Amino acid sequence: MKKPLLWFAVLVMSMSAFLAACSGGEKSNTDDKKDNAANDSKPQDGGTMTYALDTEFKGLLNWNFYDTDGDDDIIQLFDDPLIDYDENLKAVPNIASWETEDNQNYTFTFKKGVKWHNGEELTVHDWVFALETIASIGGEHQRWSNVNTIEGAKEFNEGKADAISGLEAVDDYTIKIKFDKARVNNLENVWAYPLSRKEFESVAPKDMAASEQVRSKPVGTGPFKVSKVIPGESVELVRNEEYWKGKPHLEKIIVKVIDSSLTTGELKNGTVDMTPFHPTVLPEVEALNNVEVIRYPGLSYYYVGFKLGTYDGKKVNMNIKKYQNIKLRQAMLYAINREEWVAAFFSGLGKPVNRPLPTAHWIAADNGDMPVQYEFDVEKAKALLDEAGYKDTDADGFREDPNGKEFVVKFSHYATGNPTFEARAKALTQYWEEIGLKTKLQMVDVNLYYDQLEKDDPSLEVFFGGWGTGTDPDPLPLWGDDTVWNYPRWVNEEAQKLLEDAVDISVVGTDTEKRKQLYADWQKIFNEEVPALPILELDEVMAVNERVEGVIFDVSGPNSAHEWWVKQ
Amino acid sequence: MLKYTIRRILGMIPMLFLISIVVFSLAKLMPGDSLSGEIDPANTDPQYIAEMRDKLGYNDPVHEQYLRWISNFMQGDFGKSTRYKIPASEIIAERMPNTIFLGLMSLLITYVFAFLMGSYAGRKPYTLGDNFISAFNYIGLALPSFIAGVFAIYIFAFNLGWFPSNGSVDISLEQGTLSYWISRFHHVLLPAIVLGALSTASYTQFLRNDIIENTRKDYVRTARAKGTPEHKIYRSHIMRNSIIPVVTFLGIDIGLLVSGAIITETIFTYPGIGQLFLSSVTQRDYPVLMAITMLLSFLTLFGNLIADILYGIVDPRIRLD
Amino acid sequence: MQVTTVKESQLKLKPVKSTSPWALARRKFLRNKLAMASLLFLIIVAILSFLAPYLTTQDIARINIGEMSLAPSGEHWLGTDKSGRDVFTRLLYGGRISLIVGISCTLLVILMGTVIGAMAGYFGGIIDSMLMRFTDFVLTFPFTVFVIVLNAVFFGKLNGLLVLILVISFLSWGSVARIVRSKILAEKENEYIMAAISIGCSPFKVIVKHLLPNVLSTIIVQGTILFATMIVVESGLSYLGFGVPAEIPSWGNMLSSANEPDVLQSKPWIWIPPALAITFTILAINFVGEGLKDALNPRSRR
Amino acid sequence: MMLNTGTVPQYPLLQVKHLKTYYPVKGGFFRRTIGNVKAVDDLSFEIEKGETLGLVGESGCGKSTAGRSIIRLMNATDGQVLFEGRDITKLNGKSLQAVRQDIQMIFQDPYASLNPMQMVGSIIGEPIKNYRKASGPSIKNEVLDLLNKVGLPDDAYFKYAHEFSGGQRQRIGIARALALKPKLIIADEPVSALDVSVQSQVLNLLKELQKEFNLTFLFIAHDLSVVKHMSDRIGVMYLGSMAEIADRNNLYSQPLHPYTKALISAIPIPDPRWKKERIILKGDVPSPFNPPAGCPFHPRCPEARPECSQLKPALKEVKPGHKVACHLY
Amino acid sequence: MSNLVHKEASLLEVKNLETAFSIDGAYYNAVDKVSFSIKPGQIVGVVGESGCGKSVLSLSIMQLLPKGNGEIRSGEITFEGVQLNQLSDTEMNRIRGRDISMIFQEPMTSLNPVFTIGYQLQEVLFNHMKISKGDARQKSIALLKSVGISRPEKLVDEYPHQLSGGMRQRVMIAMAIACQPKLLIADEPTTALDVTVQAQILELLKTIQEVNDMSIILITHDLGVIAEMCDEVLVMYAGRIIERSDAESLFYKPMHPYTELLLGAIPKMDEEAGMLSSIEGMVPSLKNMPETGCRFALRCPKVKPECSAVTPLLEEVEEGHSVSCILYETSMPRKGVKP
Repeated sequence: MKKPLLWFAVLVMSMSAFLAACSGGEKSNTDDKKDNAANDSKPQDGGTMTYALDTEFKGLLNWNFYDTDGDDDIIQLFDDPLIDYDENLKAVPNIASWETEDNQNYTFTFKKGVKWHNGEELTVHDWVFALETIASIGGEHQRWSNVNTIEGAKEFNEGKADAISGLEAVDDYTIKIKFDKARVNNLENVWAYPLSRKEFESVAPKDMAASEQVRSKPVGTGPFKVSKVIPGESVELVRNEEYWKGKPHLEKIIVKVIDSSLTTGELKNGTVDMTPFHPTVLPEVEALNNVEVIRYPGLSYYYVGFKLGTYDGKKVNMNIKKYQNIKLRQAMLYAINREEWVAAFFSGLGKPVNRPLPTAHWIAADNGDMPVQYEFDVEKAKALLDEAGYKDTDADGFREDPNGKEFVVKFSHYATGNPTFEARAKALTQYWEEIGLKTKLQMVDVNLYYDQLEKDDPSLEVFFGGWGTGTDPDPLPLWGDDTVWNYPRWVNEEAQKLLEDAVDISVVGTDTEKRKQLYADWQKIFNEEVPALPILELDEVMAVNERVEGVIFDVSGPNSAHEWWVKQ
Repeated sequence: MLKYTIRRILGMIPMLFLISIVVFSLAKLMPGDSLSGEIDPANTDPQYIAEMRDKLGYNDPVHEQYLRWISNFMQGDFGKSTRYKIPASEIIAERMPNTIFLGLMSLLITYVFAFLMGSYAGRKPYTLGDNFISAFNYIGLALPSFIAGVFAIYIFAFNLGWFPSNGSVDISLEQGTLSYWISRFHHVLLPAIVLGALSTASYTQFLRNDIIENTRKDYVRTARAKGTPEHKIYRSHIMRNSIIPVVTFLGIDIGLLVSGAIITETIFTYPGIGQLFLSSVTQRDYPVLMAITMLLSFLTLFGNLIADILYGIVDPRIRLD
Repeated sequence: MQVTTVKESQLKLKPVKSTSPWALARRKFLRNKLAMASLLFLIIVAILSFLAPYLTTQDIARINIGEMSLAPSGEHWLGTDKSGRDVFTRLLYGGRISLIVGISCTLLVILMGTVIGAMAGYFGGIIDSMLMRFTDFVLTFPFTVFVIVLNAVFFGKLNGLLVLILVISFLSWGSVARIVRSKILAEKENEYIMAAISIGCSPFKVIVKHLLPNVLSTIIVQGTILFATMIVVESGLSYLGFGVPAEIPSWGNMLSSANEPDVLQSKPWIWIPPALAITFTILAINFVGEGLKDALNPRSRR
Repeated sequence: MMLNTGTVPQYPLLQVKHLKTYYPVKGGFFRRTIGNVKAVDDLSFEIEKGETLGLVGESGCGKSTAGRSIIRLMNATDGQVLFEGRDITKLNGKSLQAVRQDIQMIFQDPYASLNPMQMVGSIIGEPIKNYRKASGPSIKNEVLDLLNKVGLPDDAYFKYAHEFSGGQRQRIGIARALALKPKLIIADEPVSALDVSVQSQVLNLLKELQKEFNLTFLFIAHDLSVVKHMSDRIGVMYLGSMAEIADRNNLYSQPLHPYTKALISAIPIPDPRWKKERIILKGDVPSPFNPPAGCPFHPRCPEARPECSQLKPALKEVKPGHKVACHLY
Repeated sequence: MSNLVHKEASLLEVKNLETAFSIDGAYYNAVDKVSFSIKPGQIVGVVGESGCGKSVLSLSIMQLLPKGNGEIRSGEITFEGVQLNQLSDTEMNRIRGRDISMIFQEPMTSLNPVFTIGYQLQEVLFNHMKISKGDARQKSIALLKSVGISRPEKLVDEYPHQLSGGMRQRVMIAMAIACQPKLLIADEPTTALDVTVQAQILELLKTIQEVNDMSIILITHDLGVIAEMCDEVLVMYAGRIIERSDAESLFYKPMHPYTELLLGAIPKMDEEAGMLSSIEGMVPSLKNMPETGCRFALRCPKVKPECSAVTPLLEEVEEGHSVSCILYETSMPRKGVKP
């Protein structure tokens, strides 16, 4: 999956384990995961597994049209991507393997004998079909940015060409793709999900999303086939006997939606075999005798941002004074007991980080290499504030700003139905009050929150946020000087240069080490300036009934479901 | 009667028209740009956003937007769900059967129980059985549905394991088979009881008091003076009069049930209109939101009409013309 | 007619014992044990809630990371919630908000309903039909739906509590207006109203002095029902997350923690107290309402 | 007081001329008026100062509506009500209030005509308060005086209506009507809800009071014997209009209108030896919503003629002081 | 018709009937020691003011007292030799509507609003005889015709609210005479009706009584109706019969002071208006009824000191004329006082 960024608010509500990871594919075992497959005897065939979503799925059951995690979770059970990612989020071949010399021209080769559930063989034409479908819809399709980098895609979209010139199907199993220019991330960016021509040939691209081929009778190439869809409620999948990686063990998988309040009860009763859950219930889930918790690194992190400027639609301008003092920002990070906070509100399912990237990402620098470590230190925080001139001049117990005026940290947090949000936000303000900063907490409806952040609403000064990243590591869309997603509106010329260089093929070529070094330098600058206080990165958890075997998760998601089995 | 019904239905039109204005205005007033649901959030090109705004008509004068919406609405085009990417009417149609099933079950439970308990208590007031029923009623009236729902799940689904705590049916069952329907029934029972508890209690009470009151009526004395046996007096004279108000509640129930389903369906993760409505609010899915609101307003009006027509049918004193 | 001279005895005349209908109703109510017990319970709940700041030293807002989700104990009678706040303390504060919302909504609804209903009922004609059309219109709004939508519209723009009260009240007065109107219409037929007009009372005086006192018993009984309903409405909306803003403790907000998977199942001390508080309060209000209905009904014997 | 009776002796105290009071009947979805109940339809009579005019008729004949239209508890649709020579049907606001001071009403239902929430003292004192700026004690004295006049004890002052029997309540109602010293009292079925023995007490009281204060009464009742007992002249109403009006002895001994004859003959006489020719009318009084054309009585009239169904007869004086609306005369 | 021959067997015989109502747990006699009898074909009037117990008396005979509230405490009600107050509900049901039937004061509320006239008429037929539906319909049409209803075929399918008060009372009468009962109890049958309609109904009752030769107990407060209809009259006051006589003797020679005053209180058409006689005070309520003595003593203008000590018995003073007042000494020595 290629959607590079997800709003974290959405993530938190849905709490999906699969979040930004793109697929389930062949996995090599990694050390940090619980693998119970090894302990037991040979896998047994048959049986039904129930997988619970704690958020409603929309029913757009096709890679090419989905946009939420719930649908994603289901699709990956029945459809395989062409390209997979390993535990370091590096692209690895799945159905397709590739070659390139210059990062502009690629040759992809498909495995033979991969069949759609409708019996047709998967060929490169299905991929072309998918790319052309998206290109014909163009800007209204959310994946357009993953297609428009192919040479000729724009012309095709505008109707100037009958085909995308950059696509050349050599035979049924080989295709050459030419991109409009060489980039470091052309491969990660390109849309690598085919669309069955046979299923969709009679449907106009505009109508596809609403068609029954997407909603109720989807087909894929994956280990399971969709046999029944009850919209908004559950999906039944049955074994794909002809799965190209081998016959799946499970006979049936049932995916159903349950209210998150029912998670533990359902797990306990055995009516749910596998489900992601909210970190706060970790102790309860761990206490269940019949359930094991699989914990694996996630791709998301939380931060506290400061509005340092505004966005004029093209450029970020750092023109708001209140939080420009770096020492003030650093002090506020020193003041937070992140260990305690994570333990309290995330059941310890997270680690404090000092940079705006999750550890699991290959471009992440080692936490220890960061210049400032921000250990919880109230005295240090107070000293920094003193240095910066924030002193209590009127003896009311709170510090005034260097000019002696009242200083109030206006802190905002998004609100959903989840009552812990208020508590965790409140806890942060309490840390700041400890060091003498008066704070005011504002809970903002989540739908309004990101809108206001984008529009630089003056009511948001210090704000809580989170990003979940995708497979593409590039921080430029988030922290560049020309993007609306740069919520803190932070500009640093040096940092900007580093980010630009890291994606410049003329600078880094195909050398990932060099690219990683540039990112590490960027992270150091961020670490010192803290335009946003990195708080923690989150581990993902999955509750699995102990009768279920063969399930493996890593940062990119679960292993292929055909390896899962249940003890009978 | 037919003439009356037609006239009443015609009379609903201006009311619905006014409501549509209110609904439209509210949707416009809702915070958050509804664009965010319709435009690819990853695409931040200002030109693209401006184009989309124009294309989707967000720059037109409000009254034009309204006219477009209402004329589409009247042609059955409720707009496209910004969340599901399919017509709102389809989403609603998908969920409707579940809510109807829940509503019918709830009505059935309500009326059967209210009838049994109410007629017993009314016939034997101030006895032990009546006191039991009264106690039940007081609890039913005092226990809000969301608390009842939470308790019901806690006790009957988790601790006793008698009922499923979510969903509308076991997906692995073949549609249309007996076990499929049993499963549906099994799933709907708990939410239906919770949804109907309040009205069961109040109808029981109502029926009981009405029976007691009717027992004292002159025409009952007349029937006794005619030598009509006591059981027949109850069965025909008293019950026939006592069910009149209860039957007319049926119409009003239609609107109330769907509103009540919002909470019940959410608690029981039962995929119906109520749950859809709530998620549409939180997700700002305006087309669905507006369609459901209009639908519920219509149902309320329709329910009132049904109530009046039923009244005309069961009570010969009311003439509808 | 001549005015005769005042006799001494006449001036000394004093009422012995009030036999006003209100006094009779009060006496009858005081004899109703269940209603009195319920009233006592409500008074205690109200006193405890409103004196909460004086009864407990616990800071309801402070997050105590060290004391999260503690089971009931000597120190925390009802345990602590997931933010380490004392559940008992929050129950008291929550009661305050729930009761305030309940009472404010009830009073507003009664006020709006009575004014509109009384005007429509008394003046009749075009005023009546216009007001009643409007009432029908408001009554057609599906209540829950519109409260949620309206609350979402105003969320964050105004004080959340005030918005909630206004929105609920605005959508609820219709039924009271209808009841008051029909009651006024019935009462208006009584000859004492004609007598009041014929002895020169102004319409205002007729409504306020003659009509309202006689429909007041209906309004009072209606008020108790409303009060219970409003508490349910508040807590239900808060439970769904559309009611009282999350940062303010109310019974509904407290109960919404039952939505959290761990709380419902394994931390019942967090959600059962507000659930019971709501239930028992409503039960008590209903009993008081029944008692009032009985006491104010001149025909009831008991 | 705005009107001075002394200067206009040529006018009767009250003249009702062609009074019509219709109630609209609403129907259909939009509650439009689809017709009228002609409760009072062209009614004329007059009352001289000091006399009692009895108005008699069966239920639904419009006699109560007539009374209420005169005191403006209802608005007349058409016609005139001249009180001391002045039309009061169009009065509004202050001038209407002023006229009401001179016309008072005694109501039928002793239970419904007293505000249950008011003390008796307040009920009787209220009209005085409405019209006069008087101090509390002086009003109280007046009220106690009125209580004595109607035969109630002083301690009734602090009691509530529900503590009294029907007869006593009716006395309270009478005291209230007397409080403003009105020139005309409209008594609308004042005794029909009372038992015979109590009825006689109230009738006697009214007679005494009339003698004492020289009151003028419009006495409305359905019981012809009560009306005859109380009145100087009697008007018989049928379906909203006057069928016959005459001196009471004339009316009784020589009734002209067939309806009057039937009415008188229908009254049960408490004398077993009284054997009389009884005229039994057919059917019921027709609905005033849809009154018959022509003479309203013609469908039941034993002496009906063809022209009776065509033309509504006018009220005409056949003998001095004896008017009848019938084609037979 | 007027027939006071004592030897003739009574149709109904009431002896020492006491019917009490419970108020706050205590019982108070609403009908106190009432005895009388009715012979076949007789019309007996019961007259008295409201609260005198005349309706309770009729309900006692019908065994229709409100359950759990009023009950017959002692005495006998014998109808054709059967003691009614000993019968079970089922047995009584066989008599009600067939042998004894009743019509009530309020024709507006006495008919069930949701059933057709035909249904309600046929119900009494089905209760007491084996009859087919078609016959029952024919019979009900015939009955309606017999009470003077002009279009009975249409009326059987109409609902009570479509009828005027007089028509409804006719329907009630039709229902009451459907099984040709031997006794009809008419409780204030014309009070709610207009005087011209009252005349119609009274006329009808008279005709029916003659045709069917049944007995009627006519309960009313209107002495005029009594005078017109009745052979014999019972005057009730505060739950007791204070005077019993044939009609003529009662009106021309009232004995009890109450009867006398009552007659004087009625305004009369043929007399000049003067002052009416009036009775001071009012009937004491059940709870405040004097324990001993004459219940009228408190209001009686001819009261003597012993009136409040001695309870007078109903004694025959002249032939066919009994009175319960100590002013009238009888030949028979007065026995004791009432317990």
